[in-house]
Amino acid sequence: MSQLMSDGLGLMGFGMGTVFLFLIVLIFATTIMSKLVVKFAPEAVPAPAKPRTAPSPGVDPQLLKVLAAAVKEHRSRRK
Amino acid sequence: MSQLMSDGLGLMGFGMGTVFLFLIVLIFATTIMSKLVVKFAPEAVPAPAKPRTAPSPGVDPQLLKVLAAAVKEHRSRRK
Amino acid sequence: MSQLMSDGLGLMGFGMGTVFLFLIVLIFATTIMSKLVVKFAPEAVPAPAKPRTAPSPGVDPQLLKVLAAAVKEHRSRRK
Amino acid sequence: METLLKFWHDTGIYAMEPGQFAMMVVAFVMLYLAIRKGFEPLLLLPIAVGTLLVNIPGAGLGWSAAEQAIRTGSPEVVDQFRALFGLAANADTAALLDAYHQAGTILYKQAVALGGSLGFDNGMLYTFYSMTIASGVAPLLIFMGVGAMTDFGPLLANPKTLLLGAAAQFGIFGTVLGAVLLTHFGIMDFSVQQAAAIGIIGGADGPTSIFIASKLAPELLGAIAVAAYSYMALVPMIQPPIMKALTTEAERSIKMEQLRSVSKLEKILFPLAVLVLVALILPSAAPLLGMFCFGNLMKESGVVERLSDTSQNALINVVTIFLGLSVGYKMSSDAFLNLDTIAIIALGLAAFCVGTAAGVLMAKLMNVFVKTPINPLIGSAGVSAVPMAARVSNKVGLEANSQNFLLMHAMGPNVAGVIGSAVAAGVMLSYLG
Amino acid sequence: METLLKFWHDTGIYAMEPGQFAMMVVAFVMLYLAIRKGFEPLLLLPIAVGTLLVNIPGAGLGWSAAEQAIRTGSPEVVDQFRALFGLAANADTAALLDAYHQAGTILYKQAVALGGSLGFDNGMLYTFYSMTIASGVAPLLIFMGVGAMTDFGPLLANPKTLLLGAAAQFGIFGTVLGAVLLTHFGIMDFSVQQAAAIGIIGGADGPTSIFIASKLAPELLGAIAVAAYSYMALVPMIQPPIMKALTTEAERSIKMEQLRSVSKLEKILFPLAVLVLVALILPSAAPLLGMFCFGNLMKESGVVERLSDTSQNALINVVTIFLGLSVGYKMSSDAFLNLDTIAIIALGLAAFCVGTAAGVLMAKLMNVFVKTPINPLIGSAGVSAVPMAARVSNKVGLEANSQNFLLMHAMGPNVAGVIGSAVAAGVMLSYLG
Amino acid sequence: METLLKFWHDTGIYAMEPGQFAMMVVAFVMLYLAIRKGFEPLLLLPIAVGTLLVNIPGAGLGWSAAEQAIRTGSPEVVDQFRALFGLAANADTAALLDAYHQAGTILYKQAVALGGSLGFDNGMLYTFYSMTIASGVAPLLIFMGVGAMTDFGPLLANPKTLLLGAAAQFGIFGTVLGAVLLTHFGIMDFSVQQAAAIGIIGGADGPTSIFIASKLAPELLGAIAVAAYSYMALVPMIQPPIMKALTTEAERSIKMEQLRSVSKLEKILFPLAVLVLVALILPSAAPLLGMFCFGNLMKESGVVERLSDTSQNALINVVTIFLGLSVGYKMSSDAFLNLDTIAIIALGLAAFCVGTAAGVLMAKLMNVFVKTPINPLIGSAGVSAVPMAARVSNKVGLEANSQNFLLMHAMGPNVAGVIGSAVAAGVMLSYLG
Ligand code: NA
Ligand code: NA
Ligand code: NA
Repeated sequence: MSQLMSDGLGLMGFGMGTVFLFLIVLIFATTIMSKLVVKFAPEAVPAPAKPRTAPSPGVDPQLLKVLAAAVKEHRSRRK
Repeated sequence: MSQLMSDGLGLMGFGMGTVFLFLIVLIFATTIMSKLVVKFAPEAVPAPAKPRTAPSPGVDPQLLKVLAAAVKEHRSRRK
Repeated sequence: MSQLMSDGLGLMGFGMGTVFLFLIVLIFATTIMSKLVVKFAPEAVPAPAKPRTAPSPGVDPQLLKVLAAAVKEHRSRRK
Repeated sequence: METLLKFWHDTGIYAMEPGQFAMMVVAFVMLYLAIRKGFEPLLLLPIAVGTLLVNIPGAGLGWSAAEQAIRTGSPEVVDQFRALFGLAANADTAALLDAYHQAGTILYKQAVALGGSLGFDNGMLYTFYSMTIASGVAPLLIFMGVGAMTDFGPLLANPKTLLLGAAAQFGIFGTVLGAVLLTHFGIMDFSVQQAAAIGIIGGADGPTSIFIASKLAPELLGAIAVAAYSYMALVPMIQPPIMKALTTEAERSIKMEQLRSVSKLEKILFPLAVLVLVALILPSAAPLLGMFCFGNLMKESGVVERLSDTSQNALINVVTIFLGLSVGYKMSSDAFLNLDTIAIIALGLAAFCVGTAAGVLMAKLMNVFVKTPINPLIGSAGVSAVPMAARVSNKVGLEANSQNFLLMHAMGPNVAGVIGSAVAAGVMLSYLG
Repeated sequence: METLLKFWHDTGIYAMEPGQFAMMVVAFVMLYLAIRKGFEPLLLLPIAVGTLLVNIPGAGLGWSAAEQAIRTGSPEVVDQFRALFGLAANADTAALLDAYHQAGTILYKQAVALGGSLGFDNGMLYTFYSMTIASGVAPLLIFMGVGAMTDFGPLLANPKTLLLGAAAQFGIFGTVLGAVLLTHFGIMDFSVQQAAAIGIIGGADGPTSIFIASKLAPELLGAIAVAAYSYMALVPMIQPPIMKALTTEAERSIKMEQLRSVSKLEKILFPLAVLVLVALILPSAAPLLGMFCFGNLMKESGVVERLSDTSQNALINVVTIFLGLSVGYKMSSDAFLNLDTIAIIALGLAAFCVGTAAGVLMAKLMNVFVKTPINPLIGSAGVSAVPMAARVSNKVGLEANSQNFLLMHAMGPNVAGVIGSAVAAGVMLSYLG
Repeated sequence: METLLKFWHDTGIYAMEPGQFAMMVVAFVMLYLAIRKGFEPLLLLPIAVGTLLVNIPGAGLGWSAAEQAIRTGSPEVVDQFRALFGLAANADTAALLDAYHQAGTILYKQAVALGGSLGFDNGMLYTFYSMTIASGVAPLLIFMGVGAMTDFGPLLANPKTLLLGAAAQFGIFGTVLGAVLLTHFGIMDFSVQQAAAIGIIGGADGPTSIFIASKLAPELLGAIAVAAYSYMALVPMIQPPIMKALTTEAERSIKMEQLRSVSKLEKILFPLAVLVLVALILPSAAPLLGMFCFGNLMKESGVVERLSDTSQNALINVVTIFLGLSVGYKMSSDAFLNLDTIAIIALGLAAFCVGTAAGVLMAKLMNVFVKTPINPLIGSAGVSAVPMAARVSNKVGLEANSQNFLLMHAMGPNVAGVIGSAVAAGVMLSYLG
């Protein structure tokens, strides 16, 4: 068997082996992870802190903002 | 006549010649192209396929989406 | 006193000196500038020319544009 | 008069070679496919324009400073390249260009540096190629953006579909073997690196293909990229016959139960789990999967929305423009118009077919062992080509059972296929790099 | 005490040279024009800030690593530059800087590399200039974005207006001749390359001017860029008197018929036709027109909207910021405060006037031959300066006939002028590059 | 078998060093803080992922071409490095790496160039670091974006609050002195450059910290960046106790009068005034303050809104992604897991405390002289950390008097602190650079 053929076969065996190894380990890791999450943090997931986006007090009602944003967006597009 | 003068005149003749040559050829090319299009593809132009943007089934009504998008846009701007 | 210590002290004196010098001069500059502005250009500030954004004649009413912009924005996001 | 003659010699009409003309035709075909047929236009349109530009005779958009110097430099300049390449004083331009193209990395870099130091510039597309593809940066950034667009929810709800994404990688390695066999029987002459780069087309992942081709076989990059994106666009035509041939009507009608909902925390932890596995098992996959997981983590963490948005929009768009044009740099006639390209197109098709079949068969094999059966149609989505392949699974499923919505179930193997081919790419870099 | 003295010597008050002070005044004038008068603020504002920054005494934002090393290096460092330039051991800083500025490309690049290898950094604006302008990338990307914003519909509806765009390029070449004549009569001392770079101001196209100046006469780039953008802003003042002087009231009142609607396919094919013509006739225009047509094709194809959007927005904005700052690098007092700048300003104005006149006269000439007459006011739009010049045509037309809307008709020659000056730029690169 | 063994040796499980494992734990802690605790996630999340990636064993994402060559090159390749570093023929990899890491700028650059010319590539994170941080570009662009987001209105309405921003810089220089003292007493071994880089943490300005650390003490950059961003996130915890300890209930209840409205022209002129002062007094602050004022001018001028938008959004986001990942390059275990890091963390905390105290005390001192008293709580905002510190002032003020809204008043010293620490940075560069 030529060097090339053995390289090709080696790459195949090796490659599929690693792909399966990696993804099977990932199945186990994912499954365990999910079980732990479901057990210890059952959708507790508190809305993560958003220090930079905390609304400043006294903002306008929502719809006004929506329209204002759309208008601004629209204007910046027209340039 | 100095080398510089002849260079300048050469560049002028050459440049305007090429500009006119190019744009005149372009007039003919455009005219022929337009005639062929009008003849063989008279505004047939089917809306070109948009494989990536095909709407997924079961989307919300339009206005809701519009507002949602605007709100999201607005929020991302505020950060 | 070691070279390092004197370097450190020098940097401190020098640094705080420059910071205060800079910001104190800035206080004076700002104050004078504000006074001049209030005196000679009391909120005259004409809306600066916007050559590129001059509205083209015959545009649609505002709300329509707002919604159109939001829709477009929304669509481009979905891709 | 002399000037006029020089101008005439400078025009494209005079200077155009047949190969350049043929490549322009190729470019127009790609434009037709991209614009009229909607074949992955985001990549094929820039690639086509890059192909047009690089084949404009005499414009030199694809020449490095060295090639500019060799082709257009004064005799003294050219002499310096003769000296560098150790050629005789009467070596002509063709011989110099030959020596330049054959030069090893070190000599090649010296030549480009010499051209630059003599005041010649790199052509536009050469510059773009160096910055985006040769540096490896552009495919990685696209992978980051793709990561930020990917939802692993369906995969997390049914992790065993990762196996389908693994099986579909047979397309990659089967094709490697095919390329090796073609060489073995003297039909083609591929090195194992070239075979690997061709095989990765079967990964159905454009950026991965370009990344691997740029590392292992840059001389084939143009053909590989075009084949990869074309076949991704052809997935709705290639896959269904194979899927139907390998499954019974009953199998295709298998209804799959609703996926469980997946919590935010699981989605945050998943890219980290992948990263840790990469670190433990396959460090050579770190660039590709690292950027992919980074993008996904930005999305799922929910705390850096503006970064996630940018990587999905402005950044990936900019990179796509440059990546496409840069692929054009590899679309010169001598690199593209040869038997290699035909073999690449044939092998690429084989890769997609084998991958599709392997995915479907793996699903059938899994059904032997699991309690709740899997519809084997979702196996074909394991080739990735997100989200096209999952839509194909859904469509073929609906044909068999009009109440059978497989889309979400197929998204699991679909994104698993992305990970799978990135792992395959890592193996190739580790084995051959 | 010594430290205090050193600090005092480091301050700008102590170190500022009169030329730097004058350039700061120039910067403030530009800021006033940009902010208060709305003179092309997108470019003039960044250019003005770049001018301010590059003239901060001692900050060295415009110094290459070589200049940093020569000015601030230890005696051993400076000795290495003396050796490189072949200067005597007692050559002072001024002599070294002189040798550095006079150095040819090869020696210059060696000097910068030596500075870098000795651990000195390039200044911020020098870095920006190298990356964006010297590399040619920034003007090309802006041209791509402009292409993506351009609508060739009006031109396609009336292709013969391309002639107007051709005629207006007399502004370019007439100015070249003017610069050459000034030199011939010993008033100035321009090379033909410099004359060409000055002439291109008449193209009324900022990125084209910067691209050509960076290739043919980088030493004049600052003045040329400022003149080009200033005159583009002054189009509403420069053009009307010329237009009125060359036309009768009757001509100005000519009403043009409604333009036919143009199909999507024509709009897709047009940039491709231009590209093919570039390939056949003028390969040296390939970078500029290639990127322009690529941008337009992205827009008109309709299948890569996200790429088109990005090239019209995020990408062109980023490039504009860097391009503007980088032009500042060429705004040092010795490069700007001299007779050349005054000549450039005068010639640039002449270029705009000649181009305007040539466009109007060509329209009148065409009216001798064609059946349906053309309003000669749209001829002036051939200088490009999109869309300002078309608006001027419209406005002057309305003054003559308040029912005469020329805007859309003037858009044809307007965009034709962009192609025309890109062709002119290609000729210059081919003839002189 | 051999291949399998090689594969096993290539895996991370086999090759992971304890230090790399520990750094992965550090990365996960940072991710936890960023995602769950909201600690400056825009930077800490990318830094954490960069830390993960750079510590993947064998992946070499943080290796330069030289390190790649030394670690993985053939014996002939390695011999060339032995020759370059003047090492004996039997010097092993560890000795070579040692020589490489100890090399001065010139030798180091030669080594990297040699690696490149031998065909080795720079690792991804090394490339990002070189492009973004080593070049100084990324922090400057972030500063430009921050400038475009900053409103100097409150500061202009009450310019004397600039003094508070000045006083808070005692945090910087006090910490420098602290670091020097630690060395004086033999506890640590910092150079004055390192002491300065550590002190700048007290500026509470991420990009400034990274900029200065990259110039003065790149070996400490990882720890400094992490400390700077962590403490900025901790401002709401660090400051209130100090503020309360230094003020009486009565002082905290001082009500400040409504700020006057500031005209548009004043806002346009302010960044220009700062720029002129930089030019006159402290040219070495020109890069940082120049880009900052440029950003602010783009915003306030109102004529280049699209540039201002891009620099606040797409551009700053792209740069942030790369900057964060690039900081990871400096997060290798030998650079991070040592006493220096602990000292940096302790000194950084001290810097924040001293700065806070100095700001409050300066406000109290000012109250001795001015008619309308200042609420000393706004003094603490002088450390910058915009807008967190101003919110803290507001919150503590509300606790004392529920009708006392200090937010806008605190924004003055808050943005003054940005200018103050940029000035401090300029002094450091001028004094030590
Ligand atoms: Na795949
Ligand atoms: Na023009
Ligand atoms: Na600060």
